[in-house]
Amino acid sequence: MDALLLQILNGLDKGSAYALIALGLTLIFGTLGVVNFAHGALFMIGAFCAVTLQKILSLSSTTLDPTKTDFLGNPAKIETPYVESWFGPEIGAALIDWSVPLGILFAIPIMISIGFIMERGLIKHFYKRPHADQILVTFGLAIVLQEVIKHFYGANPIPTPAPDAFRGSFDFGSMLGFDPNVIIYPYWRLVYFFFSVLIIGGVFAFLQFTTFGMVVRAGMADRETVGLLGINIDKRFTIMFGIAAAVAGLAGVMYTPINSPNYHMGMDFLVLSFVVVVVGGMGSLPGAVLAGFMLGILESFASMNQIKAIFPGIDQIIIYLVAILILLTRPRGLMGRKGVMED
Amino acid sequence: MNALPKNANHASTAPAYFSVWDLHAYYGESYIVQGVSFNVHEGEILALLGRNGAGKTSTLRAIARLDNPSLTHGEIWLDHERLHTMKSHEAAVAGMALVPEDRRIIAGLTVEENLQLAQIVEPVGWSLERIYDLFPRMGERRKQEGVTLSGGEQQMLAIARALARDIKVLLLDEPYEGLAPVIVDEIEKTLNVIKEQGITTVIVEQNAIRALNLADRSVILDTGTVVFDGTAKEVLDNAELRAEYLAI
Amino acid sequence: FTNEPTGGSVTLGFNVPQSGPYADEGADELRAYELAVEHLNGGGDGGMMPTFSSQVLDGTGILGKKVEYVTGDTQTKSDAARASARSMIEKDGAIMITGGSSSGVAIAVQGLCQEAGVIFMAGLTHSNDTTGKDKKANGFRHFFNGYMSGAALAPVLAARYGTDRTAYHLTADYTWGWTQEESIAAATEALGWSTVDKVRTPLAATDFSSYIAPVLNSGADVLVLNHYGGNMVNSLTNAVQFGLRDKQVNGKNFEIVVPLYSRLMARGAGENVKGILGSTNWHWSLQDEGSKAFVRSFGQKYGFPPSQAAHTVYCQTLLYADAVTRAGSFNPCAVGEALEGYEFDGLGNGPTLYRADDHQCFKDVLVVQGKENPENEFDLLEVVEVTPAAQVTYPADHPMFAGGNLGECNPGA
Amino acid sequence: MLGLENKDTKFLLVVVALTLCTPIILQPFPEGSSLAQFNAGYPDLMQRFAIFGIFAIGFNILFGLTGYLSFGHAAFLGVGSYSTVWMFKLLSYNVLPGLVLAVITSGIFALFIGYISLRRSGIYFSILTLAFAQMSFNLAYSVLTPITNGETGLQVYTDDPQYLMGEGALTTTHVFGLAMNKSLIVPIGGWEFNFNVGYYFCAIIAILAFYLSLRIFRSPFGLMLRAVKSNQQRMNYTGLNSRPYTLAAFVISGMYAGLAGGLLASMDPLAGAERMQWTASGEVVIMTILGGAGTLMGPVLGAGFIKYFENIFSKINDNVLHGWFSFLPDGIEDFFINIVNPFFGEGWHLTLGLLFMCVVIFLPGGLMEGGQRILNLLKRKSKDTADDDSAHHPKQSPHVAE
Amino acid sequence: MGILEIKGVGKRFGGLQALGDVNLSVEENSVHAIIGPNGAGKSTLLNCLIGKLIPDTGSVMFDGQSVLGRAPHEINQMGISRVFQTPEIFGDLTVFENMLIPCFAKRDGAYRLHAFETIPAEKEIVEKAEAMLEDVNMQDKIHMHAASLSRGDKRRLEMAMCLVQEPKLLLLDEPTAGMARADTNNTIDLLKEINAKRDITMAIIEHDMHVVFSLAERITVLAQGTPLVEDTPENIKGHPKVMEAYLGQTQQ
Ligand SMILES: Nc1ncnc2c1ncn2[C@@H]1O[C@H](COP(=O)(O)OP(=O)(O)OP(=O)(O)O)[C@@H](O)[C@H]1O
Ligand SMILES: Nc1ncnc2c1ncn2[C@@H]1O[C@H](COP(=O)(O)OP(=O)(O)OP(=O)(O)O)[C@@H](O)[C@H]1O
Ligand SMILES: [Mg+2]
Ligand SMILES: [Mg+2]
Repeated sequence: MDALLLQILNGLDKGSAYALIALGLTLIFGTLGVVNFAHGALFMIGAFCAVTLQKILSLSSTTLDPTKTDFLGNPAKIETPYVESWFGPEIGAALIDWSVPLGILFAIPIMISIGFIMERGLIKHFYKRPHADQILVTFGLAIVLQEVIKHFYGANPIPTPAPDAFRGSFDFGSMLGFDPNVIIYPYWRLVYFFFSVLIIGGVFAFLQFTTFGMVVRAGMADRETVGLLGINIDKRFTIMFGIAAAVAGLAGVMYTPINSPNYHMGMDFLVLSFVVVVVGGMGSLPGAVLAGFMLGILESFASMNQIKAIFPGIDQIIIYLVAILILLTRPRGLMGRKGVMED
Repeated sequence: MNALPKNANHASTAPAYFSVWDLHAYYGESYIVQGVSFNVHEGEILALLGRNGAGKTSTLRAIARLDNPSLTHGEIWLDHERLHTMKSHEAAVAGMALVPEDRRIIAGLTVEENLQLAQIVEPVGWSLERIYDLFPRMGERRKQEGVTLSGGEQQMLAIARALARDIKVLLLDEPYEGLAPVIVDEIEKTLNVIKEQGITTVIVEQNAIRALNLADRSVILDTGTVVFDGTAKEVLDNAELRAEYLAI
Repeated sequence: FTNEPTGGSVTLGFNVPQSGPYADEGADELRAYELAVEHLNGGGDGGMMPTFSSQVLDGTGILGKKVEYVTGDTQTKSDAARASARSMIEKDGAIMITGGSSSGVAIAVQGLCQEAGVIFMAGLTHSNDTTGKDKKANGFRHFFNGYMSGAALAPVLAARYGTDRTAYHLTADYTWGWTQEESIAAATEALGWSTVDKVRTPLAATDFSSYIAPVLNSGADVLVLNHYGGNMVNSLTNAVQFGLRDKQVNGKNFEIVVPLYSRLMARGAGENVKGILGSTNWHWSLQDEGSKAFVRSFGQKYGFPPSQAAHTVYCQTLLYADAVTRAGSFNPCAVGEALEGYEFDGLGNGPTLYRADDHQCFKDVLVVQGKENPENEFDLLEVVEVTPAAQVTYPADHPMFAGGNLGECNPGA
Repeated sequence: MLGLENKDTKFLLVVVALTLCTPIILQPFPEGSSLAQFNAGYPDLMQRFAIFGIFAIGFNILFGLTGYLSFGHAAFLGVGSYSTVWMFKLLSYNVLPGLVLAVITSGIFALFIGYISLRRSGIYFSILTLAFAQMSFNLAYSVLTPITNGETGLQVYTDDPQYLMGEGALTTTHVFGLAMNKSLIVPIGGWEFNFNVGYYFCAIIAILAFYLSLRIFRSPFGLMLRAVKSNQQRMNYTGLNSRPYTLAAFVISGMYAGLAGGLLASMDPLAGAERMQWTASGEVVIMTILGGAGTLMGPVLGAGFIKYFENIFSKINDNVLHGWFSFLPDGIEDFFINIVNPFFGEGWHLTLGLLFMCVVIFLPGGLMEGGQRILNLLKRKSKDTADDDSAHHPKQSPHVAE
Repeated sequence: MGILEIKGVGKRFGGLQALGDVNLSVEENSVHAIIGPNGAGKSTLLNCLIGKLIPDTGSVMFDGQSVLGRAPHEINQMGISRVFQTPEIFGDLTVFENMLIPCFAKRDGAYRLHAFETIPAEKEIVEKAEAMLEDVNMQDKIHMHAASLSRGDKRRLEMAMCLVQEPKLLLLDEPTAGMARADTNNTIDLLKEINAKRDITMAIIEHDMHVVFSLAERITVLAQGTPLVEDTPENIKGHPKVMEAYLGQTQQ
């Protein structure tokens, strides 16, 4: 029982990562009809926004300390971050400590502009092209973005810790009356979970309670006719793309304390998020979210020793297995709409 | 105010309200619209006729500033505004409306949403109530998905959608196609209502007699060029002309 | 023999990961190779050449032939690595292939070199199999292996954490992970520890939370992470996130062990490595003459200290050149013979033996710990103990290494 | 001839001639010149051209004709490789039994996966195939290690049974005693041409594979496959069951992939699990689109293009760059090297990514279209649409009212 | 007994009863017209015949066998072809290739692979396809991509594709909509000829009364999902109920 509860909790935060990435992907899929293989790269760039902000905040002035030597025997350098010399050591240190949450503010304008540039410069020429072409061009873009990041940040993961206040974990089990140490849960993962619920809710509300969503959906079904009704659909597509990029980016920013970001983290998530989107059903936002959480939780269950003992290696394939079963029993995934991406 | 096109018009000396001059348009490399010109006065109905493949649809699409066929040469003026430099959504704001030949009801949206979509951008025309008055069946089906309507219902919805905007010129591509005779009567009545409102209309129709009865003037196309431009009555009276280009 | 150098130069093939997760290690290896070539050709300060016990290298290349090199990308995939190595052999006429940053790749390329008849000097490969069941006459390994990690680490663990510990293993689910898990478990169990569970984690896993969460409840008080690279960074980060290190189990502090450390990877885990024990092949803070010379030479050229990967491949390049010179021939069989059973000193890690039976190198192994107060960004690990070579030496027919055989040396065509 | 129309026969002959002369064509620069770096006429790469050509040709039968985008074809490549290596381990180094088994097992595998996946279409189909392939990859990498030798890849060991191995038989792969790694090296002037047995073995099979696909493209079967792509509804209402057609195409292309996998193992007897990873499946998709999906030659070109970059560009390191720019004064030399450096050597991915983008953006029909344009420019004839390949070039369906 | 017997067929879409209780019998070799206001359920009825929809109630017998529960291609193989209201053709193929496909389907059944024949070698089929294209006056568009045909031409192509199959029952859903008058007349002649010469039964939906009255031997008028009257053309013309529900007053 406690083991199950534990894995449900773990699944929830894994699921919130999947759901959040899949949400951005399906926004573009479902509304613009574009298969965006660069979505993982956007997630990665979001994460690197946090890294960059951390680097900027820790930019330092260097002084030489003759009492110490570095590995070559030269006098050692002492670095003091500028923020500390400007705002005083305490505020400065706090700023650096809070660089991930601050990264959200930093990432929003950057991601939206990247989304705009990407859509205007590239994607818009591909609305009418076959999906295969879209895949190839966005895949090319993903490689380019990755390599650029690798060029500047290297291939190794870069530690980007959460603020001190959110480090560590709390004993969730003992709150519920279980034995101590049975169900522990890191603070930051809780933050991530609530954050993703917030973003998902926000996006839903935006598309549900504004005409914007309807227009974009209509534009995907038939751009030409929407244009005939006086609507400048291009502009709205651009905005949509910006939003999707921002969602992906924010997912990335918040993910950095969970796992240190590296340049190919996007590719690691890409295939999985496609599976999530498709299992959820093409073009369905609730479907993507549902599938994200479902697969996250199932994956957690599959990693339990008791289950691995019965089916060795099940945790390696569970997601794909579930995807196959769902697609075979439900033709369009969990909540897919008819006719979307079926050809 | 903008200057008027150089070749004023054939039929009258007053400056035309809606004027198309020397349009040339291509689908990729195939040259389809080969220099079409005509004028329509305010409140007038023009019947654009011709055989299958004559280029009627292509002409309307070029006028509506859709991407395909691409307009390579020519001018389009509506109420002193130059449509030929606009994109389709700008032309729509300028008062141009096209009811396309396959109706183009938007999948995934209900009847009502299809109509609401037309009213997102100013200027807005008829209110939903007024539309449902004219087309009671649309009111009954307002929550049904638009594409599941029957052919005739879809045609009504397409016309209704055009009226939901405040338009200056209405381009109708085969509005009677696939409609029951009663409905054709009904739509014809609607078109007469529209005519009374003073909305300038261009109608493309295979049912030439009906179109000509409704229209004031007529232009006949053949292989992308204008072969006749005159009053509707002239066509109705000229059996030779009808036999040659319209086979009626 | 294959690719016998005829002109005034000889070509070596440096096959390193340039893309994928180990690209930074690959880049560091390449730097070391370039440095080695420079030194062999008489440039720079000679690096470890003056400290090397064998003094036959004189800075005029190898056997008087100028050393040239070609590079390729292994992509950390056995297929791609073999393709790249084949093109070096077939197109560029490379006479020796070296490099790599994972055991799968090393074993695959070693097999290829055996078939093609060139010498293979393995780079980073820590699996027992490389010189165990997959050993080849044409292949040599300078790096240490899983068994040695266990043998070096276990006594330190026992000394620090006591002998009545209960360990929980999380293991990357592929051959390297398994051999390391086996080695560490065997070494710690020999000192009285027990192992509650060994859990395999999927290769593609990025989030280890669901594997880590049950650890505390399992009765274990030590978590052993048999992970490398990105897996290691993530599993360690997750483990610390879950607060494992702040917990008390069985009345003892909960501990985490990362048997195979690499400084480059440790950097990715940031603060989380502090105080965590592991083993490593070499570290730049070593104070013997060879290491100091190498760090100086590398540091002056590139501005930062070399990694263990850089050290390994630098040594191997020198060793190969030395063996050729001593043999007086580029013939792989002659070179192999010169390397087999060769004992030397002065390349860091103290006196070293290339054992003839399995072509494994035996030298001191370092037990290291994440440093609590690093002085600079390279100062992440501190050496806790230098385990003497004798303590990590095992018989050539040790069961963990059984099954393969070297075969005949193959000089190619 | 050979059941082909005249035009196609000519086309086939050109392909045959090009294939046979590959060792010469790919070696345009004299040895020792600074451009020799760009020569690709060495056995490994030439073999790869032929093998991945086969893989892409097969993939194109499915994707180019029916439009079903499989993201799991690498699984068949892997299955083919494993089967072949197992034959080496059990029988002998003769490649023929291995290749036969590779085609059979991959065919059976494809029948199974295809039967299930083809119940869905569009992206749902793609994800089903992807899921199967990823499952195969993950299992091959870990749980199935006894069969696949996991991470390292399946190899032949000296203590393998090799029941049919005679005394003194070759210990490298061969066909009836003709070793695959044998080469005839012909130096002419500054050039050096490498005529390799393995390459010609692959090349002949590739030509057969190409001929077969040509026949399929021109056959009623090929027409039906294109009809599936165009309008499956209409097909059903015309009395045709599209499933057997798509399944046949799927199995055929799976067998091509298996054959390619078998050949890979025959040229280099190791079967790595990465061959089954989604990136490998993605690679063949990219090859096909890059070259021009639905054209006959396009996929082969695309395969060559990618393999060339992977093998040649990744090897251009700083050292080589210095060699190129050494004629410049030092400061300027460094400046140039700093500019081009990110694109070569370890930056080859970046160059490849940029090229993908350029090709798709500027040549919507892939490299084939580029070739067509150049040809048209050369001919300066107004479009002669009935050109060899363009007849089956998928025209984008026009987006007009229909 | 007619060749097509529809008994008690009903179909609901959510809250909408699209077909009520349709009983209809089509005599072999006759031309039977179904007319009715828009939304009466005519196309829905055809959809039930060809396996696109499965009716909620009732039975459909064709040639003594039930069609319900069969896949579309099986129904077609029984001898039913349909021309759709919006043309369904193979847009990516040329006009000629469009014609080949029904020819193969006719000859080989639901599938046969033919992977190693070439198309020109199939002389008979090629000739048959060409002859049919000539019949519908499309011989000069033989190499055009079907997607770039004008709307009227697409209709003619689709009709040719159905006719070349020589079905026992041909279902025509507004075959002349949007067709120029001259072509409409040609089509009427063509259909008449085919009906006479090849013994093809036809069920035709059409709003153009000229077409209906020139072709049909019997007419069923459908309104709101139920048959209103079934009679000969002469009787239908003056039928007051039909006038009110469908023809309107202005019909000449
Ligand atoms: N997308 C396209 N690409 C190429 N050619 C096209 C395209 N659409 C139409 N055409 C061609 O343009 C010509 C004119 O077509 P258009 O649709 O304008 O005719 P129309 O007068 O509307 O005929 P109909 O009465 O049959 O609708 C036809 O010959 C047609 O084949
Ligand atoms: N899939 C569907 N879902 C919901 N309602 C549907 C669906 N298909 C058809 N309908 C409704 O069923 C009714 C009958 O439609 P049908 O297409 O059969 O009419 P029809 O007689 O062919 O009309 P027309 O002459 O205009 O083509 C219409 O009111 C239509 O809106
Ligand atoms: Mg038209
Ligand atoms: Mg209908």
